Amino acid sequence: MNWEVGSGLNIGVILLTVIIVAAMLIWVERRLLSLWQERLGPNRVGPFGLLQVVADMIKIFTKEDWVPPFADKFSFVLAPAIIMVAILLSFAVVPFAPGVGVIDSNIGVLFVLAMASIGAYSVMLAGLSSDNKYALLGSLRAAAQMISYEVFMGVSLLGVVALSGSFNLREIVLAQADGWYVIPQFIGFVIFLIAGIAESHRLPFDIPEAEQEICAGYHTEYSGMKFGMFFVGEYLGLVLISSLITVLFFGGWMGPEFLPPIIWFVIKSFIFIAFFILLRAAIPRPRYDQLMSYGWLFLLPLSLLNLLVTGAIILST
Amino acid sequence: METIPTEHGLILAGILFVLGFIGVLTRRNIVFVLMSLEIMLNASGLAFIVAAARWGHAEGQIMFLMILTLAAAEVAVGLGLIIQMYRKFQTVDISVLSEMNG
Amino acid sequence: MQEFIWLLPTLPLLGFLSLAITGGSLPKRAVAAIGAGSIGAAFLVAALIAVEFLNAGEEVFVYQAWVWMSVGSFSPGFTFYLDGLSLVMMLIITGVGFLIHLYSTGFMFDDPSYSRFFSYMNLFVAAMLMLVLADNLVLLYLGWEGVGLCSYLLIGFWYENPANGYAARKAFVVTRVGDTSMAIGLFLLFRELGTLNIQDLMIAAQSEWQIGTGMAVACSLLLLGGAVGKSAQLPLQAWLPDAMAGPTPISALIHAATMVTAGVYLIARTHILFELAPSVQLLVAWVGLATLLMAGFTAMTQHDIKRILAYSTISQIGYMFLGLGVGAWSASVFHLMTHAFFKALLFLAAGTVIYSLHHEHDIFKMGGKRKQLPIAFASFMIGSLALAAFPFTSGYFSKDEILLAAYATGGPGVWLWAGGVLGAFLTGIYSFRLVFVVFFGASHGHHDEKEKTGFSMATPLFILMLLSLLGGWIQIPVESVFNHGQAHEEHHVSALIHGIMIAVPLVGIAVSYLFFFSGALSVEKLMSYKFSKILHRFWFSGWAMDALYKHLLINPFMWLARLNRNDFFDALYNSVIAISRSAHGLVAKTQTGYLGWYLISMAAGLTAVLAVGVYL
Amino acid sequence: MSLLFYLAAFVAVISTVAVILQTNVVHALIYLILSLLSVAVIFYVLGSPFAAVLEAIVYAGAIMVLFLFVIMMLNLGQHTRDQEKKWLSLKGWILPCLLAGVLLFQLVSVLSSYDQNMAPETVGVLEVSALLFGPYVLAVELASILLLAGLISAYHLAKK
Repeated sequence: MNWEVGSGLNIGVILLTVIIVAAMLIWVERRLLSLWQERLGPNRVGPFGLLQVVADMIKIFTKEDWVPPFADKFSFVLAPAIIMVAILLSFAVVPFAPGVGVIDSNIGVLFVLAMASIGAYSVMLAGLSSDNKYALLGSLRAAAQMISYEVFMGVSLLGVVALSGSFNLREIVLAQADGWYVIPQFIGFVIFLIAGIAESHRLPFDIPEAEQEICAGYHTEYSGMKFGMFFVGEYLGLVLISSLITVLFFGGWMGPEFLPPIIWFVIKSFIFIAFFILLRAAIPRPRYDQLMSYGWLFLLPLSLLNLLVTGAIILST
Repeated sequence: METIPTEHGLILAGILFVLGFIGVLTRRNIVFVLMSLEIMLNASGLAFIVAAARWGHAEGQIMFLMILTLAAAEVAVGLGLIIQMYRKFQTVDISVLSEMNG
Repeated sequence: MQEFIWLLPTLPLLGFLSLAITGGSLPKRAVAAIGAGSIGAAFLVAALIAVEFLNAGEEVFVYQAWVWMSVGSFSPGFTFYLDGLSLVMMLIITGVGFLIHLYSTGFMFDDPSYSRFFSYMNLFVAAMLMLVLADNLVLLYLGWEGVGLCSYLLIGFWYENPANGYAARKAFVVTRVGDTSMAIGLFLLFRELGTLNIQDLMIAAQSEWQIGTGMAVACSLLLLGGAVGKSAQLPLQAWLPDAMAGPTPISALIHAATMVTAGVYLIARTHILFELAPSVQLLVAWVGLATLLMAGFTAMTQHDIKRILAYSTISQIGYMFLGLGVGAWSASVFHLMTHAFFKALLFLAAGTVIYSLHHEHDIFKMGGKRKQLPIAFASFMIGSLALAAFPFTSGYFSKDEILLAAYATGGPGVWLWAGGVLGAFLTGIYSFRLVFVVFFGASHGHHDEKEKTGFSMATPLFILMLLSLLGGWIQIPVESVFNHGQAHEEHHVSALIHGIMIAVPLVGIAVSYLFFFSGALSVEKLMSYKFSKILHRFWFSGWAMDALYKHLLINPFMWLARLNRNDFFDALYNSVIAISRSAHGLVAKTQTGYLGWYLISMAAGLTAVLAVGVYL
Repeated sequence: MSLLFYLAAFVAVISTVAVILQTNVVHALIYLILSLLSVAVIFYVLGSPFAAVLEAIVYAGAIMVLFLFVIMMLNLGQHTRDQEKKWLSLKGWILPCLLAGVLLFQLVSVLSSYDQNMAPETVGVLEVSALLFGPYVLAVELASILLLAGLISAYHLAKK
């Protein structure tokens, strides 16, 4: 329990920044997609269409907050809150730069995993409370997908933990002073990347909300601000995964001296965000069963093997 | 940092245990019964953690891990049984399972 | 070579084990090779041992394989004792046994349970060898029971037929009566004399007991009970005729080489004990006489070829007992040997007849077969001559010796002699009745196949024919066992007695000739008298022994069993059951099947236990 | 810190009570998750961060998800809620509450005689793991066998 980094200012600034960045990502994604798809994208509101996000926000905030009469109101309202809370809490342990971060926790990695598993309830409750078959199907898919990929995610991280000897994310970053873990833990990195996409059900693993099959999946019945929370939550997840990859595999804030550490962190994270958006533009969606068998039959053995080899090497040296 | 009396932790565990106990006894829905069982198991785990905190040892946490494992296995089997029961009787009422009387 | 004596029981036992373990998966040739080969090898070993034994001047040889068990002073071993008597016995068992095995390889070839048959046969021979080679009575008893078990297995060999199973059970149960008596005798001997080693026992008995003491009488009576059971003497003879249910080679084995001779062997082996109890010895003689006459009369009336032979066996064993009873030990053993030869020959020949005639047993449905079955005819001719003690055949010498010994004892011996001579007359009648009816007279013609005898079946017959004719000239080396240094006494009797003994069987044969060959005398005419009819029925049923047993033993037992069905003790136990049932019913009422009820009960119990733990 | 403890304890008790009083299975489950998470907080306060995180990951995050899964498959509609209301009659509560009261009284009377404070130091992952894979490695093996057995039997039971 180390409170020296955390202060009221830190907490507030980080919370706000993260949310704003996530919101801005909506614009970034649309612009980048249109760039790769050779079209224009939103460019009417404000310079380069930057104010499009503001316009969307105004629209979402002012829409009617409607709960379908057949829905289970308690869980229906709770569901979007859970994902926001879980992901925002995850950011608490992320060390953005020296002195920038909420908690310097000894169990940072585990905390992130715990929050990820709590996040699964969001989609499940959303689908269950909507009392809609598409929503139920979507939430079943989402739950299975998220629980499964949590496993590989956790196992793939253990290689990094074993190398650095700590669950503390800050210490993991410091341990990479001699070299990024992406090199010794490349397999772990790849698995974490894939599992991260699946965990935040981004494209191409957006099977729980596959429009062509099951409408919008678990948030079919949602509208207004509650839908906005799911929507922003997805981008929050994107940011979280990118920053975690940066922290765990790419040396976090560390970089040459000519730029401040926080900038290095932002640059590295943004590269991965862009990569995820590129994935959305480039790769088609797999089938649900393909996704599951790919995870259990390929990723799990691979990640276990990775952990085994890593452990053997650490013990032998 | 102020400390917490051990008995408070243990009494909390006791209260949770008794609450789970009441749940097991009163509910007729088998899902609730299973959930109450989980509460009781968790309460016993809490007692172990309290003991671990009292002595500052790791053994209590290890025992909690064992309870966790047990709970996971128990829930897997129990839920499988619930599904079977639902398939067979189309209800979750435990009192339909009264065929094994002497 | 003598130290290889342990091979004798081991070789057949190995044959049995290998056949039993492979369980019929071997090809028939291999089964035959193992089954007959193991006995053949044992015979070879026995012959080599015999040569050495005789060359060494008939010295007793003892070989201890290992100590079986050791309880206090009681430590019977797997110890083999070789003297003249056991030598003769083991040669008979392995020699005749081998010939029967050889015969069986051909005779049983079409049987689906070929391997099982030979495994039983090998075990039989192994047990019998164990019996005769044993140096203590415990090991002897092991072989004794092994023989009983094998007889059960072999008599019930075709177990699909319930009648065979019945015959097997009957043989087992009846001999069990004798075995029990013998076991009690063993206990008594051990208690009185403290050892069961046969030689020590004999010496101890001689030194401790006066002639005619009660204990000697009791022990020898109990042993006699065992011998009577195994050797099918009165009153335990009932099982042997029924034992014909098994395949014919088994009958040959049981009658000639093993099993029934065990009783004779036992008495001969423990003859000192019997000499200490002259009254029992005399009883042995009278039992033998009664049996031989009973069996002789019965044999005259039977139709079944194998039953005739079975009764003739009983009758001949009766002669042996007669010999034993009058103290002609060596003569009895001699008769045992010659009987083994000709009875094996007769049974094997009967097997050939039956085999050729599609399992026809009734002699009156045969007739005129001497052309068709020449080997069987020759065998029967020679075998019956020996059986009827035709001069200078093997049976003549042995039977002559027994009767002379009986005559020489004086007193009741004359009566014994007279009865024996009457038995010889009967033997002549029934043995040649068989020959005349089966091989002469009108052919009934519906069995006209050729004789089915291959090499394996014909060879034993020829060898046994030779032995039956010339076996009387063999000198058996048993004098040293029985005479204890006394010179062999020659029986000097008048020429008249000799003449009678030679003439009587011939008269019997002649009577048989008149009745069944020339037709000068007619059976039908004889049967027209009411008295002879009744007599015939009586004799045919084996002197009504089975009915006697039924009324004397089985019915009272059944009555007692019925009486016991609802007795006081059952009521006691039933009440215990009833009480526990009702208690169970009470407890079962608490089992409603409702989970909630169980949970509440559990919780209440838990709380109560905790309360006890907390406040007490 | 002790304030956090009592707060979490309060939440845990209230939400557990809510679990056993609820008629809607899903709501009960949410309360149960809340209860478990507050227990996790208590673990953290009591210096067992590893147990706390595992409570959140395994108990709240995996086991309860299984429950939710099964509830989804059972398809319990409005009529089950009405049925629950009917089942939860006052009469059914008297005996269990009486028993539970006795039990609680016993527990409290035993436990309150024990007055010692808990040690404030934290026992971290490293210490637990070193002990777990040292002297308690057999327990790990047993646990894995237990899980395997659970896996197989669950697979067998849930098969059609």
